[in-house]
Amino acid sequence: MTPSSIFMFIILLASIAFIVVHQRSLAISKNKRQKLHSLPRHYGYFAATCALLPGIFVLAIWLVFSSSTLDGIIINQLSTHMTIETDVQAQLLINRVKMVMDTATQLETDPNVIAAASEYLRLEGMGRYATLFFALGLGCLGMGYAYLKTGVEFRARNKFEKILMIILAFCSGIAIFTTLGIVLSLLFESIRFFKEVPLYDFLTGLQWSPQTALRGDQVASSGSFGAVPLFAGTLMISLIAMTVAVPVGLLAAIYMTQYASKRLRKITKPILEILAGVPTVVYGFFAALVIAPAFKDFGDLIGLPIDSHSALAAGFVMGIMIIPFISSLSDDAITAVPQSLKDGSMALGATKSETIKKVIIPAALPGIIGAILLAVSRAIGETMIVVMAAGMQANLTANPMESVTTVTVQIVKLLTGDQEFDSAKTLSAFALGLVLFVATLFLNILAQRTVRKYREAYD
Amino acid sequence: MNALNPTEVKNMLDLEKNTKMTVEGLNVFYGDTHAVKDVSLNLRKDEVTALIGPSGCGKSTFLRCLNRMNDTVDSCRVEGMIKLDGQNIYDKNIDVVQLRARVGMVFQKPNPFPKSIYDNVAYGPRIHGLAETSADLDEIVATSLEKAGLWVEVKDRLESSGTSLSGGQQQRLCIARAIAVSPEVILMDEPCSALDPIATAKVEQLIETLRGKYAIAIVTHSMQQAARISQKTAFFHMGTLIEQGETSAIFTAPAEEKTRDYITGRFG
Amino acid sequence: MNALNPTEVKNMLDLEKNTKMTVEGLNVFYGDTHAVKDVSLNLRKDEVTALIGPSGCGKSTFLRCLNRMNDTVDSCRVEGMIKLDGQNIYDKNIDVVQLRARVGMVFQKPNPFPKSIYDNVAYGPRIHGLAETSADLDEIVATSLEKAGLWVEVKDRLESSGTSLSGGQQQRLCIARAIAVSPEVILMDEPCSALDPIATAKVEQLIETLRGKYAIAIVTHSMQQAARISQKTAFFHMGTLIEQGETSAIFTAPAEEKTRDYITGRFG
Amino acid sequence: QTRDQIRIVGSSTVFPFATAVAEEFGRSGSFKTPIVESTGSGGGLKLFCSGVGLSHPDITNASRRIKSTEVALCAKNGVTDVTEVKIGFDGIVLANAKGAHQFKLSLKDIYLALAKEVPAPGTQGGTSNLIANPYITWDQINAELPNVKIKVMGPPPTSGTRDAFNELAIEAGCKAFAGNAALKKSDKALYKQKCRSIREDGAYVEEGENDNLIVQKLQADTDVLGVFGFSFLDQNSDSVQGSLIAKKGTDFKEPTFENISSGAYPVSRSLFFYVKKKHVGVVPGIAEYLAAFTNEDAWGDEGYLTDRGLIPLPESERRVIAKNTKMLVNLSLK
Amino acid sequence: MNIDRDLKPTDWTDPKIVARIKSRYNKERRFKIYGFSAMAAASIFLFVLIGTIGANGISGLFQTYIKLDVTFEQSRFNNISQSASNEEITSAVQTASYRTLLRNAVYAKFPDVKNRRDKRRLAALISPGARTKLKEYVQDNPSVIGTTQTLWLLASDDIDQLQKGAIDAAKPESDRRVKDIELTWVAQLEKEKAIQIQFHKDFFTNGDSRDPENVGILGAVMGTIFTLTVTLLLAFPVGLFAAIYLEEFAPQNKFTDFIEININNLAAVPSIVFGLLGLAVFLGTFNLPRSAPLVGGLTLALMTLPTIIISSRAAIKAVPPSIRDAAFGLGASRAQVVFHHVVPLAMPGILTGTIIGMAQALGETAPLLMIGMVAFIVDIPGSAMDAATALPVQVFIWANSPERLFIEKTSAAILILLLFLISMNAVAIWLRNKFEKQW
Ligand SMILES: Nc1ncnc2c1ncn2[C@@H]1O[C@H](COP(=O)(O)OP(=O)(O)OP(=O)(O)O)[C@@H](O)[C@H]1O
Ligand SMILES: Nc1ncnc2c1ncn2[C@@H]1O[C@H](COP(=O)(O)OP(=O)(O)OP(=O)(O)O)[C@@H](O)[C@H]1O
Ligand SMILES: [Mg+2]
Ligand SMILES: [Mg+2]
Repeated sequence: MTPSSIFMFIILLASIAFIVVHQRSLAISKNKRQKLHSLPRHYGYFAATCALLPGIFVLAIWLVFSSSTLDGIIINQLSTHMTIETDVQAQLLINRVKMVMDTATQLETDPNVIAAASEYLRLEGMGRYATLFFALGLGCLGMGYAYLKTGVEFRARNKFEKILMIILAFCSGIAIFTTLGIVLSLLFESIRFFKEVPLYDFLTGLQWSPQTALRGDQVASSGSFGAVPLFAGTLMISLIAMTVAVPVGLLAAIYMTQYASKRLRKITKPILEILAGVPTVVYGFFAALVIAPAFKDFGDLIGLPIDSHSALAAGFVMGIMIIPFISSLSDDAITAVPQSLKDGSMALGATKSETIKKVIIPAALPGIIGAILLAVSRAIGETMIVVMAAGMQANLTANPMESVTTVTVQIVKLLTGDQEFDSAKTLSAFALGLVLFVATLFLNILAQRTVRKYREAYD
Repeated sequence: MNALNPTEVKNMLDLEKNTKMTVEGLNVFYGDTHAVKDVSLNLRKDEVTALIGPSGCGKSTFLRCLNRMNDTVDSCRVEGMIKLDGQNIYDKNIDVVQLRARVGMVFQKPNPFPKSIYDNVAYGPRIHGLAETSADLDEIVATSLEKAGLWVEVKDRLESSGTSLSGGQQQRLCIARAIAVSPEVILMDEPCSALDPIATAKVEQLIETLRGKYAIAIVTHSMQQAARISQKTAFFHMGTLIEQGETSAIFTAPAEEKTRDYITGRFG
Repeated sequence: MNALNPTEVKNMLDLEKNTKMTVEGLNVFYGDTHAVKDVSLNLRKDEVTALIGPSGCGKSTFLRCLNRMNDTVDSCRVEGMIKLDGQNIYDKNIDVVQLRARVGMVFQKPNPFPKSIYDNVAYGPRIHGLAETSADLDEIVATSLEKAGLWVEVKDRLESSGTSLSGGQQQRLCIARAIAVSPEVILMDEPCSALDPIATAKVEQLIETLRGKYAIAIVTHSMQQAARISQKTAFFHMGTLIEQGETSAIFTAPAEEKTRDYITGRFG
Repeated sequence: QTRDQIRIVGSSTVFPFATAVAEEFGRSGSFKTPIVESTGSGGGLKLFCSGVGLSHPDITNASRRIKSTEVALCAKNGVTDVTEVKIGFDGIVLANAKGAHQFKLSLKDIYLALAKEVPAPGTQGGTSNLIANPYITWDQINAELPNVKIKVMGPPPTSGTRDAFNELAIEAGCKAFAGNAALKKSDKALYKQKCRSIREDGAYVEEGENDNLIVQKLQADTDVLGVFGFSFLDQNSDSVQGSLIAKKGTDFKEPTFENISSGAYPVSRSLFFYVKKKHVGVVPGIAEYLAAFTNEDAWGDEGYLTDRGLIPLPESERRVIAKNTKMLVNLSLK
Repeated sequence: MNIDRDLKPTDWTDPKIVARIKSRYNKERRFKIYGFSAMAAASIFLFVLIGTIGANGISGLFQTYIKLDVTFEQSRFNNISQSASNEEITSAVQTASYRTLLRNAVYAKFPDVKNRRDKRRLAALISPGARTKLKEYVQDNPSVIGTTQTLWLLASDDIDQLQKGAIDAAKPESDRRVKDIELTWVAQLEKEKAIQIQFHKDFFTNGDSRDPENVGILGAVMGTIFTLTVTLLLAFPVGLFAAIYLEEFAPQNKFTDFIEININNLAAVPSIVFGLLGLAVFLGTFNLPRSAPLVGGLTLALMTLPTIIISSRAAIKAVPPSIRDAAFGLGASRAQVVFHHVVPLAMPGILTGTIIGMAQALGETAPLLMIGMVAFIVDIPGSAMDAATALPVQVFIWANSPERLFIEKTSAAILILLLFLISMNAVAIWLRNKFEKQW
């Protein structure tokens, strides 16, 4: 009796409930020669729901609480045979018990453990039957309720639809939970971080070197958490990316919407879509493998010292990544400009490019600006390209040929190296995440405002 | 062949002199749709010509051929001859930019640019380089707005956006914008259909004052309007020009059955 | 007070008996827009009532109140009393679903579901559980299509999509669909405005045959159409019911200046 | 949850060896292949010592010995029975790109180049004589070295390589000055602090814990020296070269397999891993994994780990350790 | 209305104006060229990207193999006889040292090599992965025990790189990883036609490995499949329901607005922040196992949810109101209108949005790094609870490995990833085109 078979039973009961109540409502409508409020199947649906929901609820409770309860019981029993002092010991014992249960391993020699394993199996089996019993029992009650309710007056469809609606509403509430989860998970850790490193120092410090000593006897760098070099690096790379992406993306969008023939559009649109679909880790690999060395070689050729992990290379590739993003959003903004404005300009004898430059672009400008803002927020949050192609070392510089690091790189670096949940080093990753979240949130809200404005202008 | 008498000749010459645009055997296709079928029609400098007919009969299409606005529709193919002052406008060496400046157009829905009123009117003169100095430009803008009967209403708010005006004002602004490049012909495609009765009346009045200075062609759905403002009327049906003539004649004694049915509301 | 004479009483009772819907002091608001202002009007079982008036005057809004279609518009607020067979349809314990089955509606643009012709017609009976067996359902579909004058044209292709029909056929399909739930009232909002003259004629003919079986209210832009098919006409202007009465009376001797102006094409 | 898969964390230096054994172990069939994460020695020990139980790793690799403080941390969290397995040697090399100048350095040179504070020129160190490191180019330290800016990329403090480097190179160089040596006797804590601190003015660049990246960056910038384990040099011998290092004077030794194994190369260290005894028999396969690691096929003179750059222990030592490992002898720090 | 002023008619033959028109046309042409170049540039980027990766990736699907005579001495298999029981055979096959078998085979091929160091080199010609193959081979054919078989065995990565030309034999010996003596061996093998580049199908069936020649993509593919399945099972129904609710049922109020703002913002929150969320919530609070596709799937589901909701809403919105009116007019309840008409009609759009969201999730790496899906994992995961990596993470891991051959392997993995992506996008485009003009 596995949880999934319990689930199947519950489903079965729900089906039965549907059939029974459906039949009953059919019978009622026949006997009384009176019209039911809802269709027979609505009564069926309602009954099925009444049978299903309590069953699912019981099963969920079992799934959530069973293992801790059973573990406790088994430990209790085992403690009569052996000394179990700590929770940890208990946990390890349970693992041994479960290994015996799952794999019937021959390695286990302790008879107590083997006995406990069979006991565990027995209890678990009992628990599952109890679950099944309660699930089906409550389900039957639900079905009975629905059965009794079935009648001419009862508005089964409305009731059923109401339940449906609650489920739908709950689903849309998940977005809120997610945001809440993000904010809370970032905030808690960040607050702990800011207890050690003052917020002001974090936001204005010019020195970033988070590698603090882990133990007392270790002599390491003193650790400083001034995030300005990270912000500067992030901004520089984003700026380079935008310098590549905005003109190319915008011009491409203009060409696609205003000049390209249908056939050309048919070819190029998928190209841009593929470009948009390429995972960023691939761009990162491409940057590290092709672009960065190429830039460096080019620098050597003309006598410019370009770092092998220059901001330029990372920014350039990020720019490529963002081109389709900008072009598709600008495309939308441009096509949203009503044809009548274009006609108005053309009818005055303006050439196409004059129309585009003087009428279409200004009219689409809010949308385009919104697109650019969204693209910036994307660039700021982009991770893999910079992890693979930008530097690791915080470096406060204005020279794009040097290597700089970004907020996201540092988050990855801090969290994939060491994992401990109390040092300032690890916590600083969450603080950086919070900064990132707030920054992109701000940009998004701004972008949405601008975009909404131009939508209003034409709707 | 009989000899012509002097008055007749004078009339014909007069006609010739006053004819601004001539259309001969015009056929227009959108892909496979034959939207305008073998239409011939003249526009005279001193008259307002109204184009009427049920929806989809090709009025707009016809109108948009006169300044080659149909060039912007990919699938559109135009056959036949359209002459502006005797020159075929579909000639290869005709400059579309110049043509459209000479043949202005006003659309069904007022479509001011989302710029200031001033910039709306100045747009045409600027792109064509019609004003040497900014004083010239001011002058052009003022005159155009005045001609469009909008000057008094907007002279104190030239900087506010064209879209902030009311519908009727917007339509007159569009007319001013067309006038600003000193066109010779003005085409109007249902210029009043999006306006309320009062604004409609103002625009009709404006058309009346413009008559004589520009050759005007106007598409309208309202027979009443056609009767009020036009001197010539052309009735289209399913792409064909069924009948044309003096407005008064068409509305009182149409030659064709279809025309009569239409203007008495039998169909459409 | 004078005593009523028997014929008068009989007439009044007759009137009472034949009145299907009564509207009293109806006011409708969309947010701040007051779209329908204090309108009172009766629909009779044995008549076609035409609602005319210039665009935006509130005809559609009025019509959509009669089967509470306006409930689907969030911003819409309805005040006043609408009774169907003496029962207020805006009453709390009225079931909208049932109401809409009793008061059917046909829209301006034919809107068949993108399903088969059969399913289009069968949809209403299915959701209301009107047919016990599939033979019943077949019967309902066939009868409805026949009543809508479409049976002959589609009986061999009931499985093809409703959208594959011509515009006129689609509109008649929509009427059949409405009939299939055996409504008592049918509301039509410019049912012919998207149709060509021939299709229009067919639909008008159909309305003629339906008259007497259903109370019918029809919104139309064409005065000719109103004159052709309706027995009562109501003229709306800017949300107000200006005038109502026998169609023949309204079109020959309107009591109000506005009505006269409108039907003679002075505005609109 | 139950766990039927060994979880290993720890040093990036030991990572290639641990993964190689893990893969072999998985290949041999009866158990799942262990999951190995590279977290650095310090981070690994911290995770390892954070508790007993299935959410904590079973084994941690370290490129240095566990410290008494770490043992204490372990004990505090109930991780009391730990078995230490020494697996071999690794040399720490200072390397730069092939084709650039090959450095010959004494430990003293390294100390002078990289310590936070160094004795003022002409003095023998001691607290009073220590000044902030003034050297900018190598030839300022030693005229025989090239006139190249001092720039060294090395691992961060979490790495065992860094610990060992501090101890074996910097501290050893530091001790060479009489004043500093005297300090050791008078104030041990201060001595440690002075002799093991690395400069933070940009000459020493911390480069994450992934040694591979350093190798790549050296190729890109030929003026830079990198600090990493011998196995990485061995893997990348076609693109980087190790500097010669002398314990004293000019007795320069190249970092080679033989020199490290024999102890002639001064900056070499032992590699370890640590096993949580309480997990043995709970998580299946730990004992077998240990056996696989301490098998001659793996860590022997001709074992496959030598192909990956591990420098084996002397055979006699191996025999003892293998035996102890089998018996899960408790760690004792002496 | 008074019109006393008149505009002066434009003289279109004025040379100034003629010149101006000419220059305007030139500008027009230039502008068009800019636009075209921008589009061409974007296309060129794509081709360079795919070209570079494709060139490397294709060769990553091939490996060098060496032909050797392997003697399966009975003594190495516990001296079992032909008549041994199945269990005996299995255990003998299980415990035999294939390493020694292989070694002896290579030594036999080059009997002249005596030096210890060279012998080690010799043994290193063959990849350790060959052992697994050999074992499987014996498992499948126990009858070979006691015989000598000629087999093609996987060569090590250095030899492979040499054969593929990535190692330049002309360089001085100290500058290359393959030494002179190995070159002579390879030359001899070549003469005997005993070395060959073959299609390496193990790449599709192996898990990760330390040896680049031996790595396979299956572990990552399975990890991705489990992850995406979890994502899809969660994100699709929840996203669809949320979209339906917001578009069709939600009252217009502050709360709904708040949900909407939330969704729009979530759509643009950097993916790494979702990784932090997963780390803190799923690993930290719910104590779900590290590195598990379940956690990855949950995290990615939260990440793709906004995409799915937004595109589903757009699709639902695009269903013409006339359809809704028709159904309402017949007396359908709101739920009936939605589930009978609106959702089926919007389904192509919803599916398109879902596929695009899933494609996004497929390519996502950063959040997975945060929840420990970056580790050395050899075993092919068998469920969503087993430790696993995913395709893009595997790309990241391999891209950061020093061995040369990993560049090819990374590229090959990327090709597979792109294949998945492009086919998903193609389905989305097809769906969109097929159902675009329905009404
Ligand atoms: N861009 C186009 N592509 C294809 N067909 C078109 C296009 N524009 C118009 N048509 C078709 O050409 C025919 C004539 O259209 P046109 O717009 O000229 O009619 P109209 O008389 O202006 O109608 P209305 O009174 O509705 O404006 C119609 O059948 C229409 O469908
Ligand atoms: N959903 C809505 N929200 C807000 N205002 C509306 C809405 N629907 C209609 N209105 C407004 O209510 C008024 C009456 O509109 P209604 O559609 O009833 O006019 P109508 O007489 O049917 O016009 P037409 O002949 O163009 O169909 C108009 O001013 C219109 O702008
Ligand atoms: Mg038109
Ligand atoms: Mg209406």
